[in-house]
This record gives sequence, structure tokens and C-alpha cells, in this order.
Amino acid sequence: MKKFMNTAETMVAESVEGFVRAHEAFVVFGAERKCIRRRHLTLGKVALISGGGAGHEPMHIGFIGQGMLDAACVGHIFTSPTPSQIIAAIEEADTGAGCLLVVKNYDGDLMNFEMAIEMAGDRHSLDMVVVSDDIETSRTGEGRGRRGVAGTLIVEKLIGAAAERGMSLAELKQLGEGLNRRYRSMGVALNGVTVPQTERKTFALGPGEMEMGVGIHGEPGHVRQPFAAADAIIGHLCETIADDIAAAPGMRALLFVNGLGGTPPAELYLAYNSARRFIEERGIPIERSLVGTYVTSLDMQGLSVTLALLTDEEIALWDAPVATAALRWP
Amino acid sequence: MKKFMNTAETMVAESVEGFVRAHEAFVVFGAERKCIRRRHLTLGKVALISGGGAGHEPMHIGFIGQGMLDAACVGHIFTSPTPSQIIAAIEEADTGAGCLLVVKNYDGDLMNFEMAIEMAGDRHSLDMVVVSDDIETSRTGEGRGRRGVAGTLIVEKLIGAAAERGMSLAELKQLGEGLNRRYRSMGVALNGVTVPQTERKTFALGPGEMEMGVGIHGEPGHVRQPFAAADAIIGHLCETIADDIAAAPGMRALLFVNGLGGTPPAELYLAYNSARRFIEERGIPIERSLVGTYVTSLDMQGLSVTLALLTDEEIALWDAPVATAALRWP
Amino acid sequence: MQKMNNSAAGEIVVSMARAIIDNRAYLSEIDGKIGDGDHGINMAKGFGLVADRIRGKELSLAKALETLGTVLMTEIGGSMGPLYGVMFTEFAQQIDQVDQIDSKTFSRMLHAGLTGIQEIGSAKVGDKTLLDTLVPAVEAFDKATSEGKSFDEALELLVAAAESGRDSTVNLIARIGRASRLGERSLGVLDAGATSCALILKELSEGTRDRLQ
Amino acid sequence: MQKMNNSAAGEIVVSMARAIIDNRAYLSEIDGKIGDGDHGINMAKGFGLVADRIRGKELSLAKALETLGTVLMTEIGGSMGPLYGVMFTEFAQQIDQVDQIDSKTFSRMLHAGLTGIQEIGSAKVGDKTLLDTLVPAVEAFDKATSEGKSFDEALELLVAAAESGRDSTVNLIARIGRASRLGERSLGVLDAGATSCALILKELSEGTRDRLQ
Ligand SMILES: Nc1ncnc2c1ncn2[C@@H]1O[C@H](COP(=O)(O)OP(=O)(O)O)[C@@H](O)[C@H]1O
Ligand SMILES: Nc1ncnc2c1ncn2[C@@H]1O[C@H](COP(=O)(O)OP(=O)(O)O)[C@@H](O)[C@H]1O
Ligand SMILES: [Mg+2]
Ligand SMILES: [Mg+2]
Ligand SMILES: [Mg+2]
Ligand SMILES: [Mg+2]
Repeated sequence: MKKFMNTAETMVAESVEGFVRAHEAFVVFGAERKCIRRRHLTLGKVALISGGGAGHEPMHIGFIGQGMLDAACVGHIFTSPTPSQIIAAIEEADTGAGCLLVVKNYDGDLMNFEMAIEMAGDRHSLDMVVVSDDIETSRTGEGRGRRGVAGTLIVEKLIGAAAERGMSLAELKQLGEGLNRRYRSMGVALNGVTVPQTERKTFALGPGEMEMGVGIHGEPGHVRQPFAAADAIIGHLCETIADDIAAAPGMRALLFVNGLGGTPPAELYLAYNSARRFIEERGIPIERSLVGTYVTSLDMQGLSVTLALLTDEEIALWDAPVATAALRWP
Repeated sequence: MKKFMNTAETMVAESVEGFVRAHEAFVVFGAERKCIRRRHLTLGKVALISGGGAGHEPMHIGFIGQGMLDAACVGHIFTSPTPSQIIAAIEEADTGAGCLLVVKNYDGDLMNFEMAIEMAGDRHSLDMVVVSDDIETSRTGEGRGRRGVAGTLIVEKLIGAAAERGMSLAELKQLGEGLNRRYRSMGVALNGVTVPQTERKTFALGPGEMEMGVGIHGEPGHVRQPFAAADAIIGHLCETIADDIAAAPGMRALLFVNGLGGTPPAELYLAYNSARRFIEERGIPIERSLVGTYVTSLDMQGLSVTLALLTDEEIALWDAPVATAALRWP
Repeated sequence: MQKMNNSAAGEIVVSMARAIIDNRAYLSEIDGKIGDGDHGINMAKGFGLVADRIRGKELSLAKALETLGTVLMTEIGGSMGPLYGVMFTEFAQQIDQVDQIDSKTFSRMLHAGLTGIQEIGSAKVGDKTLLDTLVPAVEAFDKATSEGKSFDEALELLVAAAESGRDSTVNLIARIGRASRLGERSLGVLDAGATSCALILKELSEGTRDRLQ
Repeated sequence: MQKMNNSAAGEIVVSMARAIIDNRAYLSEIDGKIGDGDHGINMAKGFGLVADRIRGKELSLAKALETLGTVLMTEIGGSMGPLYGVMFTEFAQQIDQVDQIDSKTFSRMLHAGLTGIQEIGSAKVGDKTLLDTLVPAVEAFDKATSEGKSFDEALELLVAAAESGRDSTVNLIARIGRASRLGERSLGVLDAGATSCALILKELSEGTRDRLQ
């Protein structure tokens, strides 16, 4: 395991400190460093808060700023933050209109966020949007359903823009949950990752193997397959996604190719090119695109493809200005 | 070698096509796809053109747009583009005020750009800025001196902003070359890279080894060393850079930590945190920062640290608006 | 009737912590086969913190469990923070005002912890979680006492049931937590939470048996 | 006096291309030790393109070299495009108007190519580049003719000098090109460009010797 780190224990704290120092214009640490929040909060706007285990950078801290999140909490690697961190974020970010918590569908996150809501709900108006865009987990056909993966960025961007326009807590929750049947993600890994504290690979792949349907916690995917050409891999991801998504007339497509941490930009663009071709061949013209490393799984060599079918209103929210460390447009 | 690709022959073309499709708002292909240029050129502005081998994405194509480059040419992997590509870019981008070519100091690039200038110089006013910020190559003490590596981004940003303000060809060249003694970069690699066409690693490192002083072409560096903690690695990079740079009173520092392709954002931020501490301990306060994967060497796991000491005027140019695929601020 | 003195039984939590810390690597290794390999780390961190805080303080079992529950809930995060946090907090509440813990109180305590976990985690037996250890353990204890077995015997049966419950997870497909995306690939390995739960119940039961009067 | 007929000697370029293509993997392997490993690929691409264009066309050597120079210069890029592009373009220009190539014209041709390379690349002998092959080769040829040796013998000596020049690069520290950042670590391996240059000069010389009248 070769990583740029000093000790496994201090890795997350050092990295987050670097992030905050590099983006002083956007963010500051909350008290006791329990959370990171916007440097300038907007009075009377619903605050958006998210968080999760570390190892997914730049998500969520990279999405703090005008037009997106107000605060975020970072746990240990692949470990949800604690209720007390989440409560600290609520206390820092609530400027009167309450807070909407964006939670990736996963037991650990759900339980800690729910507990925070229970503990702070008497002093703040709070609600939760659960993101669940991952395709593969749904295959088990039951349980808690799909995980929240790269689609989280889309939810945070859309409700972030809507919050900026003054939407209420209830409306924002509805907007976030309304996406549910209309976005899907699926990931593929060419290697496993090493969790610094255990110094073990979560799974090991031979030179001719890949894992189809991986998430963002370094776990193995749905099935191990022989490594193949990009078009074969991307074609499979796109077909699975497009088969599972609820297409409806008038919907406008956003295609998001996301690097999992160890994949260089040139390969992401090649994959995007392939994905765009496959999706458009199915009669879904792509109107908005995002390509880059935004939602990672440590240094995993791999990528995910997300397709979202948006309304005109949602496209307008996507296009709205955003000023964060990781996403920025005027 | 596991990469997201179809064939080694088509890899660059497919990736560049994906890039252009993903960023249609900023860029279009030039005729016969010999170059990529801004969608909207500005009449009467000096055109900035750059280019080089593929494998360094998002540089240079990701820097095309308002406030930075007007056009760029992409060669094969680690292979300079041809004079005819460069001439095509000149012909597309010159709107009357001539073109400044930004060339990374390296024989292949220099020769092809010089040849293009020779061949097109009768029809266009042309000049060249040579970027040479790499620290290690200077160690040989002679020859063609330092290479152009991550510092290229800084040169392209500063002269891009200055060109937008209407600076002349001669002034822009002077601005670009004026940086010369005031910026330095140094890279470290934790693994070698595989060039797709040869399917061989450019060098192989054991689990306890790293290469100090690597550039961006996958070649080995200045010396192979035992792998170490981030602070030891970054401390060495920072010291070497700071020792070699010409500090002067009134200068304001920009610190740029750049991923070489396979390094995840969390590690880059940790390295930035470390670098910032080392540089500031030497009495150089950091006033501007950039952390991310901008100038790559295929999928190399590694990073480079760049320090630039800028004048007030140059800081203003850095802060000026930029709207490109890879760098964007208002 | 057999009873345990609540006061000064807080050392049971210290032994629990020792068992978890001793098995740190093993728990992570199991988790690593189908999860992210951090179960031992998370658990050892939480229990270690608590052990340092209560060691030598001669706390009551109620107070020690309360400390454990609070630390897990507020300082650990992940899945285990809330789940075990709730369990131990509920345990503590049931015995807070009780000087002498008899089998009936012990059973009430177990049920409260179990209900707490089910409420926040909504897993069921068979989902390949710590519930596959906890549920049969509680059932075995209740069955033994209802059959008139002694507190001591009931605790012994509890441990046996917990361990066979833990072992049952080898043949289960994970339906919850990280491993659930694996489907059939999760067959053939123990569940990490079920394993730590068996360790916890064993220390709790044996510590209680040693202190029965 | 020995001479070669310029017309129809264009096939020499086809043999040159064959030698480069046959050594494609070898050239990349050498380059890979201290450079980026693409020398064979770049060279084979350029020479392959040219061979396809001129094969069977019975071109003059001048015309074939001109095609080669133009293709390398405009379609290959990298370091070799301009360097060999200039060399072959200069070669072609020197023999363009010449029907019968004698040793004097041949020497003029070599010098023009060499000067072209030196002008655009500004490397020197000892920098571990193709000049370590080319410079001694040209010198050996000139020396032989000034000593009154035949064109044929001079060509033979040219090849020997090229090959020993190539071999000399093993003991040189690279001072130019990608390998220069390696410093002393570039010792002990051949230079890729010096190796391809020896192949080119050998095919050129042997093709000429075969056609001497
Ligand atoms: N909803 C749930 N209810 C009960 N137990 C659960 C639930 N979710 C997960 N678990 C237990 O948690 C264990 C994993 O814990 P741990 O590795 O510490 O957390 P994480 O899965 O967040 O990395 C699983 O082995 C399982 O027994
Ligand atoms: N300035 C120069 N003058 C002469 N030869 C050079 C010069 N620069 C590089 N070379 C030659 O080019 C060879 C490398 O060619 P190649 O691998 O095709 O290009 P690149 O180095 O761009 O990958 C070196 O082995 C060296 O002989
Ligand atoms: Mg975890
Ligand atoms: Mg090359
Ligand atoms: Mg785990
Ligand atoms: Mg090369």
C-alpha cells in the first residue's frame, strides 16, 4: 500500500485540513472541527447538510458553497459521521429556515442521521432526503434497496440551487425524492482498494479481471468478469442503467461519468464518449454532461456512469450558478 | 495493463472526441480534427495556442476557453503534435493580432513548434513562450535545461488573462518568460505507467520504492528512493523547490499541488496540507492555491508540487475570470 | 434465587472491551471478506475509549453500560455506533435503579436492547447481521428461565445459542449492510457483527455468572 | 569512378522501411529503458506510411527520400518527425538534380542532412543521440574518400563507423531528450535514436553499394 499519508489515524484529519486551507474562500471549519461549513451563510435560507464516511472526496466537502451545500460532516474512512458531528453541523448551519439532511441510502448513514434528527429535532426544523441511485444493490430484490452513490452530486446540486431560490424545507425534500425513479448509477472497478487502517485490499483482482456493479465503499461488486474493451464495459453499464430507469416523455438527460479515484481524466473522457454513444443510440439525447472525479472510493481504479432524466425545471436548477471547490459555474 | 480503452491506436482520438462532446459549450474541433479551438474566438485578440503529446489530460485541451487558450493540438501519447497540426491551429485561431505559442521545454515540442513557425511565419505574426519549470532536469547542469511540466498551467492562465485584456504579442511573451526564475515544480511517482501501444511499464517500482524527480512522460526520475511518509516526501520536494527559486521581496506565493493521474483527491489535499506547512515555515506565506489533477502522466500514481512567486499584477491575472473545461472561476 | 450485585460489576464492561480489542484483527478480517474490513477497528476504538475511562473506577454495571452506550453512540459513527450504542444505553436504563439483578431483570434488559436495535436498524433474523446472534441468545435465555432453569444455567445456554447463531450466518445471504450488494457471494463467511455480538454476550454472561450470589 | 543511378533507386527507401519495421519492438524496448518506449512505434508508423506510398512505383532515390522527409516532418510529430524529416528532406535536395550519384555527391548529401539535424536539434556528439551514430559515419566516409578509397569501400567503412558510434552510446550519459533527466542512470544502455540511425545508414549504404556501376 503506497499512499501519500503520514499515519492511518491522522490521514482523514490532515486531508480535510488541507481541503479547508486550499479553499478558504468557500469554507471554514465548524467549532471543534466537527463539521465544515460555508464561510458565508445566507440568513433565512433552508440549510442543506450532508456527510458520510471519508474516502469519497471531493464529495461532500467539495460541494459546500453557494448553490449547493451549507455544511458537511466527515467520518472516518468508510464510516458514517457521528450524531454529535451532525448535530454540530445543524447548529452551525441553521439560520432559521431549518435544515434538510441529504443522506446516502446506507444503514450506517441513515442511523446516525436519524439519531441526530431525533436528538436535535426539538430545537430545529429538520428533514431528510435519502439518495438511492445505485443500480446493483437493487438486484437482491429486497432489503433497504439501492445505495446512494454518484447520483448524490446531482441531488445536492439541484436542491442546492432550489434552496438558494428560497424553496421551503418540504418542497426541497419533495424535489430531492422526486428524482428517485429517474436516475441510476452503476460502477465498475479494475482493482480493489486498500483501507489505510487495515492495510488490506478490500478485494484483489487479477490482471484479466474486473468487478461489475461496485459501489463506493471498496466492497466487491455484483459479479466478477473478465476484463474487456471500454465499449463492452460501458455498453453493459449503460444498458443496465437505461433498462432500469423510468423514461418519460419530455425528460431531458444528464450523463455523468465519474472517476472512482485512480482513473485518469483521459480514460474518463473516452468512457464518456462511449457512454454517450450507447445512450443516444437508445433514443435518449444527452443535454447535459459531467465528466470527472467527484465521488470516489479511495484510490479505486474504476468509474461509474450515472444517467438522470430531468424536467425542464430540474435542468434549470442544474444550470444555476454554483461556487464550490469541486463544482463551479456562473 | 487495465485501462478504459478500445484499441491503442484509437485511444487518443476517442478520448479527445469525448472531451469535445462533453464540453461543447467551450470548444469545437478545428478542420479535419487537427486541433481543438474555442467555440467563440475574439476578433483582434492575440491568440494563445499550445499543444503537446497526449497523456497529460486535461492539459492542454482543458484549458481552452475564455481567459486561457484559444486552441490546442494533441499528438499521440507522449509524442509532440506535427507542424501541420500546429499550423492548422494557427490558421483557425489567428483573428488578426497574431498567435503566441506556449511550448513546454522539450526537444520534440520545440522542434515541431519551431518548424510550424518557420512554415507559417510569413502569413501570421507568431512568437513562442517556452515553459521550463521542472526542477530535476536542471541537475544535469547543461543541455536544454528544465522541462515544462505543471507550471505550464500557470503560464497559460496568466498570459491567457493578459491576452483577454488586450496585451500585445511581445508583451505577452515577456510576461510568460518573466516567470522563468520564479516558478519551479518537482514530481514524485509511486509507480510507473504503461504506454498503451507498447503495453510495457515505463519503469516498475517495488512496494517499498518511489521515484523522486519524475516528469510527465512516464520516464524514471532523478533517483529511486525508499517509499516514505507524506511529510518526508513533500518536505523534500518543497525544500528542493524553495532552494532553487529566486525569492524576491514583495512576491506573493501560489502553491499548486498537481495529481499525475492515479492519485485521488484526498491524498492531494493531504499533500497540499503538508506542502503548505513546509513552504510557510520557510517564511513564504501562501496567498493562492490550486489542488487537483490537471497535468497528468497517463495514470501515474504520483504528484507534483509547484511553487510560483508572483507580482501583484500576476496575482490579479491569476484571479481574473476563466471559463474552461478544467479551470473555471468568475 | 441467584442475583448479581449491580454496584462494582462495571468491570464486566472492561472484560468486554478486552475481548473486543483482543479480536480486533480477526473481526476486521471477517468484515474484509464481504465488507470494508473495518469492523475490528471501529469496535476496538469505541470499546478502548470506554475501557480507559472506567477502568479501576469500580462503577456499577448500569453506569459502565451507560458510558459504553453513550461513547458508542456519539463518538464512533458507522453502523456499530448507533446499533451497539442503543443496545447498551437500553441495557443501562433497565438496570439503572436495580441493586440486585436477577434473571427477570436480565431478560428485561436483553429485550430492551434488542428492541432498540430492531427499531433503528430494521433488520430481521436471517439478514446476516448481529441479530442472528442476539435474537436466538435472548430466546434461549427466556426459554431456560421459563423452564425453571437457574440464572446460571440460563446464561450458559444464552452463550451457546449466541455462538450457534453466529455460526448460522455462514450459510446466510446478506440482506442488509455493505455485504448485501454481494448477493450469493456473501455465502460461506461469518458476519462480522454477529461475531462481535457473540463475544459481547459471552463476556456479559460469564461476568454475570462469576458474580452470582 | 563508381556511381549509382538515381532513377529507380527509390527502392532503397523501401528496404530502409523494412529494416525499421522489423526492428520496431527492439527499438521500443531500448527506448523504454531510459525513455518512454515509443521509438519503434513512431518510426515504424512513419516509415510504414512511406513504404506503402512508394512501393513498386520505381521512384528515383531523390523522390523517395523527399516523400520520406515530408511524411516524417508533417505526419509523425515527436522528436523523430522533425529530426529525420529534416535529414531526409536535405538528402533529397542534394541529389534532386543529379542523375548519377558519385561519392562526392553522396558526401554532400550526408553533410546536408547532418547540418539540418544539428540546426534544429542543437545536440552535440556525446549527448547520447543519433548524432553519435551519424557524425562518425559521415567522418569515416569522408576520410575514406580523401584517402582515395573507392565509393564502395567508403560505404563499407561508413557502416562500420555508424555501428561503432551506435555502440559508443552505451557508455554515455544522456544530455538531451527525455533520458537527460536520468543523469548517470542513463549509463549502460544504447540510445534508441542512435540505433535506428545505424539501421538507416546501413540500408542506405548497402542499397547504394548494390547499385554501384
Ligand atoms: N441494520 C442493521 N441491523 C443490525 N446489524 C447491522 C445492520 N447493518 C449492519 N449491521 C451489522 O454491522 C456489521 C458491520 O459493522 P461495521 O463493519 O463496523 O460497519 P460498516 O458496515 O459501516 O463498515 C455487519 O456485520 C452487521 O452485523
Ligand atoms: N535534439 C536532438 N538531437 C538529436 N537527436 C535527438 C534529439 N532529441 C532526441 N533525439 C533522439 O531521439 C531519440 C528518441 O526518439 P523517440 O523515442 O522517437 O522520441 P521521444 O523522445 O519524443 O519519445 C533519442 O534516442 C535520441 O537519439
Ligand atoms: Mg465501514
Ligand atoms: Mg515519445
Ligand atoms: Mg465494515
Ligand atoms: Mg521515445
